[in-house]
Amino acid sequence: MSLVQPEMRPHYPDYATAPTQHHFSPYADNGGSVVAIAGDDFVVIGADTRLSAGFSIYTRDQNKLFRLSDTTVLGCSGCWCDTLTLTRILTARMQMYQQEHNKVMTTPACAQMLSTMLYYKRFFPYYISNILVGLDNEGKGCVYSYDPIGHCEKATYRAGGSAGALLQPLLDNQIGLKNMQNVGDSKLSLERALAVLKDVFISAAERDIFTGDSILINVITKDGIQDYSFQLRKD
Amino acid sequence: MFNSVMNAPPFWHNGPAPGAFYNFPGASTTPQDFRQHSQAPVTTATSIVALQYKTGVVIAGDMLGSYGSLARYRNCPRILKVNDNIILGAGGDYADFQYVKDIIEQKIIDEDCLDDGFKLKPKSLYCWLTRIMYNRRSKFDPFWNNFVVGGIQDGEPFLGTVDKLGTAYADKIICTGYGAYIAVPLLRDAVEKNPNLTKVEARQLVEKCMEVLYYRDARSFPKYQIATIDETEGAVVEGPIDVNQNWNLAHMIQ
Amino acid sequence: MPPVITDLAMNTESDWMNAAHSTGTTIMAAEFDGGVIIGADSRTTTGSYIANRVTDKLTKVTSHIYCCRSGSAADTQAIADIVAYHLNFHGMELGEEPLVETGASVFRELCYNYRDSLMAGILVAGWDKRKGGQVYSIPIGGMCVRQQVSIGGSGSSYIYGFVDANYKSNMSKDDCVKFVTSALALAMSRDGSSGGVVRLGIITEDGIERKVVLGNELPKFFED
Amino acid sequence: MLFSEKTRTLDSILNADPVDSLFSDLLPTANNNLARHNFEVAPVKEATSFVKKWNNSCHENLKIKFNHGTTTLGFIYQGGVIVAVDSRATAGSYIASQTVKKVIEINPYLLGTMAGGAADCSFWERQLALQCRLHELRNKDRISVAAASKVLANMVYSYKGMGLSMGTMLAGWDKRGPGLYYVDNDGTRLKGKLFSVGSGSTYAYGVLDAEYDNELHDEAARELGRRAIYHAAHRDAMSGGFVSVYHVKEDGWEFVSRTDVAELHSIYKTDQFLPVS
Amino acid sequence: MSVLCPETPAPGFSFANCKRNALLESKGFPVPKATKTGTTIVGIIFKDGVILGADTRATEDTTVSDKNCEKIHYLAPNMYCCGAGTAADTEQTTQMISSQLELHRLFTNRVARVATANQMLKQYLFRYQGHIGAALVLGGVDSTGPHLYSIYPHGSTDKLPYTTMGSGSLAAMAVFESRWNPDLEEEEGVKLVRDAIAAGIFNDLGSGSNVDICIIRKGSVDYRRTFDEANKKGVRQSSYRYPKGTTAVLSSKTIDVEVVDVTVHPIEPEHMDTA
Amino acid sequence: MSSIGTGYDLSASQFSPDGRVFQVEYAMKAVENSGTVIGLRGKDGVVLAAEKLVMSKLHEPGTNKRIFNIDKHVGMAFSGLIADARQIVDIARREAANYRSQYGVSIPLNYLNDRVSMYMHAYTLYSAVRPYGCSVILASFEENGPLMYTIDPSGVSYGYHGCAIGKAKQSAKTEIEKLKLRTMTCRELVKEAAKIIYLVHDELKDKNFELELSWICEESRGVHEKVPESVFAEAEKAAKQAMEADSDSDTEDM
Repeated sequence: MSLVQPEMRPHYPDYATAPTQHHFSPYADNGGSVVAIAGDDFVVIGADTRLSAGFSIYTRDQNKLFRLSDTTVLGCSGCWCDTLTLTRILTARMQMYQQEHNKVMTTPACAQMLSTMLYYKRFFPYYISNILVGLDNEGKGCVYSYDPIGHCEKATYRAGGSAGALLQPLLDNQIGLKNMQNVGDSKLSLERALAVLKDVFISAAERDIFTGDSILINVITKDGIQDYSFQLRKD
Repeated sequence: MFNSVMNAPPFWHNGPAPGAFYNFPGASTTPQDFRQHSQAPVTTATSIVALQYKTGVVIAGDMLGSYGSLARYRNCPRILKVNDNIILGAGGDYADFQYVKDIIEQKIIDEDCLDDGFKLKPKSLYCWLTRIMYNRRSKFDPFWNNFVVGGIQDGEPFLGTVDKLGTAYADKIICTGYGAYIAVPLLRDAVEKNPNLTKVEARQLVEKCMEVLYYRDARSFPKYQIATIDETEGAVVEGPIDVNQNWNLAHMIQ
Repeated sequence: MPPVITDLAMNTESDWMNAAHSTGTTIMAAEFDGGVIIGADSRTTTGSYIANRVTDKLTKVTSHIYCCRSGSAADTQAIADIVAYHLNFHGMELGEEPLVETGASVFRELCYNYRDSLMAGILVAGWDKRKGGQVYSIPIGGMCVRQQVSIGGSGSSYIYGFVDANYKSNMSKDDCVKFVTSALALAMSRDGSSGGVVRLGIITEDGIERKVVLGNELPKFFED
Repeated sequence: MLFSEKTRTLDSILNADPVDSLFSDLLPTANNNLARHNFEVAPVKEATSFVKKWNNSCHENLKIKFNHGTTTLGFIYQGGVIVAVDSRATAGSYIASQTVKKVIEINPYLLGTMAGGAADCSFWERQLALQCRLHELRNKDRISVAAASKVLANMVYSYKGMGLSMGTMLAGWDKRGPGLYYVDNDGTRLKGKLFSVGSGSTYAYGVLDAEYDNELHDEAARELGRRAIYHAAHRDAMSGGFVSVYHVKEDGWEFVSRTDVAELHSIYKTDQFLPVS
Repeated sequence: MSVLCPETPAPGFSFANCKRNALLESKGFPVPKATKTGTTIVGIIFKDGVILGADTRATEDTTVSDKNCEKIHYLAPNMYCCGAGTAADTEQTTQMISSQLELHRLFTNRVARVATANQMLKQYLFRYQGHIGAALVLGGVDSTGPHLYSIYPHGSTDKLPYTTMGSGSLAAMAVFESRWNPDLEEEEGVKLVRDAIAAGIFNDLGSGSNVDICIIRKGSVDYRRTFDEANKKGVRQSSYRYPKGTTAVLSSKTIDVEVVDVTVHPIEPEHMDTA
Repeated sequence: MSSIGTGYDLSASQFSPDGRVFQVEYAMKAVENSGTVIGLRGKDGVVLAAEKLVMSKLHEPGTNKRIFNIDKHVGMAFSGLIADARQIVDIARREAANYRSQYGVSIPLNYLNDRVSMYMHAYTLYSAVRPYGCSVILASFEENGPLMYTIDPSGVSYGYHGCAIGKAKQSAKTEIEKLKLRTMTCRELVKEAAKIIYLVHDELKDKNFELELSWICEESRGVHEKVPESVFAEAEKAAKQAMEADSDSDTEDM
């Protein structure tokens, strides 16, 4: 049997007798990671600013945090064309809600709406890993994480996107204080949350090729949302 | 009598015929004719190289329409001046590009007819393009193109791009096709060394990229168009310009 | 039948990552009064990325027999090496220069016996005492036929008309050089997989004279 | 027909206008009796298997992974209905979460459990809660467990074959006393006294069948439910996290306990499987 | 197979599992695919020799496995070879050819020629029809002067004054095409190679970390491992050391050891064998 | 107008005994109530000028334009009911846009003129609808030189070198006939047009008016646009001076 089975033959586009079939895929993975950590009266969310496609970098400073209201921010990563569309519809729905009920949508309400909106695309999903953060009605920090078709889960910290699987265990240990004895349960301070957030992104940039360049951080407290930026390695 | 029995509706009359598509009571869009039309590009144009300099934007693209590997149409302009503050470059399927170009041109005529002093701005065209590309992508009948929109938006240079899925982003350096692999590294290196390039420097950089692309891209052509736009000189599309080539390397092969 | 590629996730540009190293190529050989002219473009591609823009596709087999390679770069390089080895050995056995016809048949032997695992289109050209200048074409599939003028590679389909219209037998050396250069230039401007410079070889009784026509000095034709 | 009219329709076919597709997502669904949803379906020939194709597409990072929940059980006994669940959700081989609430409180007298697609279960059971509330408003009477399970089965049935993944139990108390139904995405609906659903169900059944007795006291019944889920969590990779136990009595359900599997492990390990009762 | 002298496996590739793997694959078991690693490797010829360059990132699909791996392999005192593609293939292939070259040197009593290494590599790769995923940039200086080859997995080779390979090859080639000229001084050449590798590192996701450079002149080699540390790891703000007692002790057992007797014998340090 | 009031003038579908369709005539009457609009077709283009009567000082200047763009190369001026005219403008624009999308070139003016005439004429045949209360002047400048048509409410259209509609159309026509239109350039015609509008404007009845000028000629590169500021000011100044010279000496012939 010749060593080379027919279908293993190397592909010579110029001498291909059969027409090359372009299978159109509606999805693309543009990379990126999001990390969110909530405290009693604050929540921080950070996302890297690298937008990539395959092995090349589209842009090094793309903001992936979408400010839905003064107390709610959504971080998205995955298929960027879906993200643009979903966030556009979300902002429109928030505006309609505000015009209809004359009050800004609260974070929990927004979280539920996002869940149902994602589910309405159950049979043609948005390929996005969403993390929605904000202050709930009592001003406590909250983090909602989603799977692509809208399964929503409330938590105090979450990592999502291409380095999500890399970072979640790290957060479990450092923020969730899992598998550790006598560490006491001191209240998570904003400074600690910011420090951990930056540090985990440094590790992500080391090992995940889709995460790097820089991160944008939004800190949400009752007096509003502050932006911070932090450089990462560029390779 | 006999066939009337036969004509009685079968017990399972509105269920799906074997293999047929089940029409869902809930689904609003029961697609009637979805002929498998996720099309494929036929006559294609290659890279677009675009760069934002201190006061404006420069976009370049060669004049070739490749028919597979055949360099079939060698006078296909694909950079156009949309209006005084927008220039547009496109790569990918040339037929789709022409179709979208006609729609844009009619938009501009409609706008001129209104004559209300409002002119289409780069970001609006960029946003509109993103939406129509995404909509066609969602119907599995995409415009198989990358569009690069350059212009002056409220006095500031703007450069953005949209691909066939509706993935859109804005940046100081945008190249599509092989340009993303070959031109971008050169431009990023140059911009890092000198963040605010003058128009002349930007042009020279883009011309060097077109030369390197001609060396390395098998679907490129040594004649290209270059468009620049800034507040002082407005939108200007020049071309065809010839690539200056250097083949002395051929003598160095023992 | 090469597989139908499905670029499910990768866009068409990154074909250079998985396409094999191929000489897209336009190659040509023509007899003239006194010998043969061989010519080729200088572009090898992986997908539509030009891996080498100044390739030499005119490969020496013996001092008076050369071959023009098209198709898989790996296959044609390997075949040419093997044939060169054989013919040199054979030349020593004979004590004289091997015939062009012999060279062609050794090529055919390889190309035919391994036809289902090779992708090689080769023109063999040279001069020998018995028949003077000769050109043999050995396309994919491994057949062999002698021709006065022969063209090959993906760019050849664009210049059949030009060659049929302009080739005359027993042309002078200079006319034949001009003819081959023009043919190659036309093919290179139409075929995306051919380009770069034109490399020529004029094989006569006194061996080979090599020439290069640079990319920007190629004859110009209607460009619109 | 004027020249312009004819070509006008030609233009509208272009449908390049982005606004209308934007609106189709915007319009909140009209909520009449059977919830009308405008699901957007991929306009391809095999739309039903479209999502499946992307669940296991050959490109690792382009695989669309949904969260799946995994071990739940419910049984009726003299003291009412015990419902016990784990709390792990996995997306492919990655543990997406350990803290999923897999018991959905539909109303004070009705509980639903989640196994299979997390999003599918939570969405449809939220729709069920809405229908149950409408039922109460219309009929001035709480909905029976049988009727609630029928509503859920019908809703899901209209999407049969489109890839929904949902194995759910409805436990509650109505005029007929304690009720327990199993409903899944094929539209199967079974009334029964004892069910376990999810990839860890076999392990749970093992423990349940060994110890179940209609005459168990409350504490023993709760312990049985907890123990069954613990064993499933222990043996099945796709189960774990916390064991939550609910107890439905005549006056509605009561949340019993939520204990970490690791903790249970250290407890059960010491007493070497002493008989429960 | 006797226990005393276990049968030494035949050298080289074993195809024993091919049939079984084909069967498993037909049954739907996912085939463990050899990861396509990214890389940027380059080489140029300059006035008095050859300069090779490589990045130092090894990846498993989209996760970085080695942040500082060596991609410039020693072949012979006058010859080095950069490898891209499947890491195992480049490693083993270059080591095998390096030993063949040594045998060749002993046999012919001459400094090995670069063309020899090229011919050996190309014929070896051609024999395995591209299944050995090694894309190499071979550079060296021999009696006939500096030579630079690029070798593709299927066995084809190019001989050029400058060449690049790997997923970052286009970025690097763009730098070469825009700035290379013949007869570069060593210092300019090194800078050009460094910039080409940097273009790959910063623009191609498959390449990263540092720049390794190897300058081969007639009779001397200058292999500068980590010539330029292009990327440094971020400095973490808080320390992640765990205080004693953090990890739970599930169970503990102590085994006491009785000392039987004590003997001491000194060992002098061996001095280097410089014969 | 002998049969007025005998019931024959109630619907456009009825003829009066002496063979007239009163509704159409009444429509033409309506046209004459609004400001004068003239069109002058010269050697190298067409000039449109409108006397836009300003009903109240409270109006913002520039509202209710009387001259519109139909396409890049076609302009339209009207007199009569503004709302009716806007409907005609929209129809003309759609015709032009459809033509371009179908045939890829700009719509020839005679073709557009026929289409709009047919459209207006359709409204003079049925009792259910009333005729359009406006006359429109269509002007364009193409390869075969300048063209101008006027369409009445009856749907009848004529090609003109010079034409006038509206209030003082008769006196305007006499002025226009004095001009040697075939040899004059647009630059000259703009001044003449302004003069005529100022001349025919009746100071007493309609106190205030705004002059609106547009042209389509070589100088505007075949694009119908408002006359540039400088040219407009120059024309208005010349018109005003002509008025003073006229009122002082009173000797020149009217």
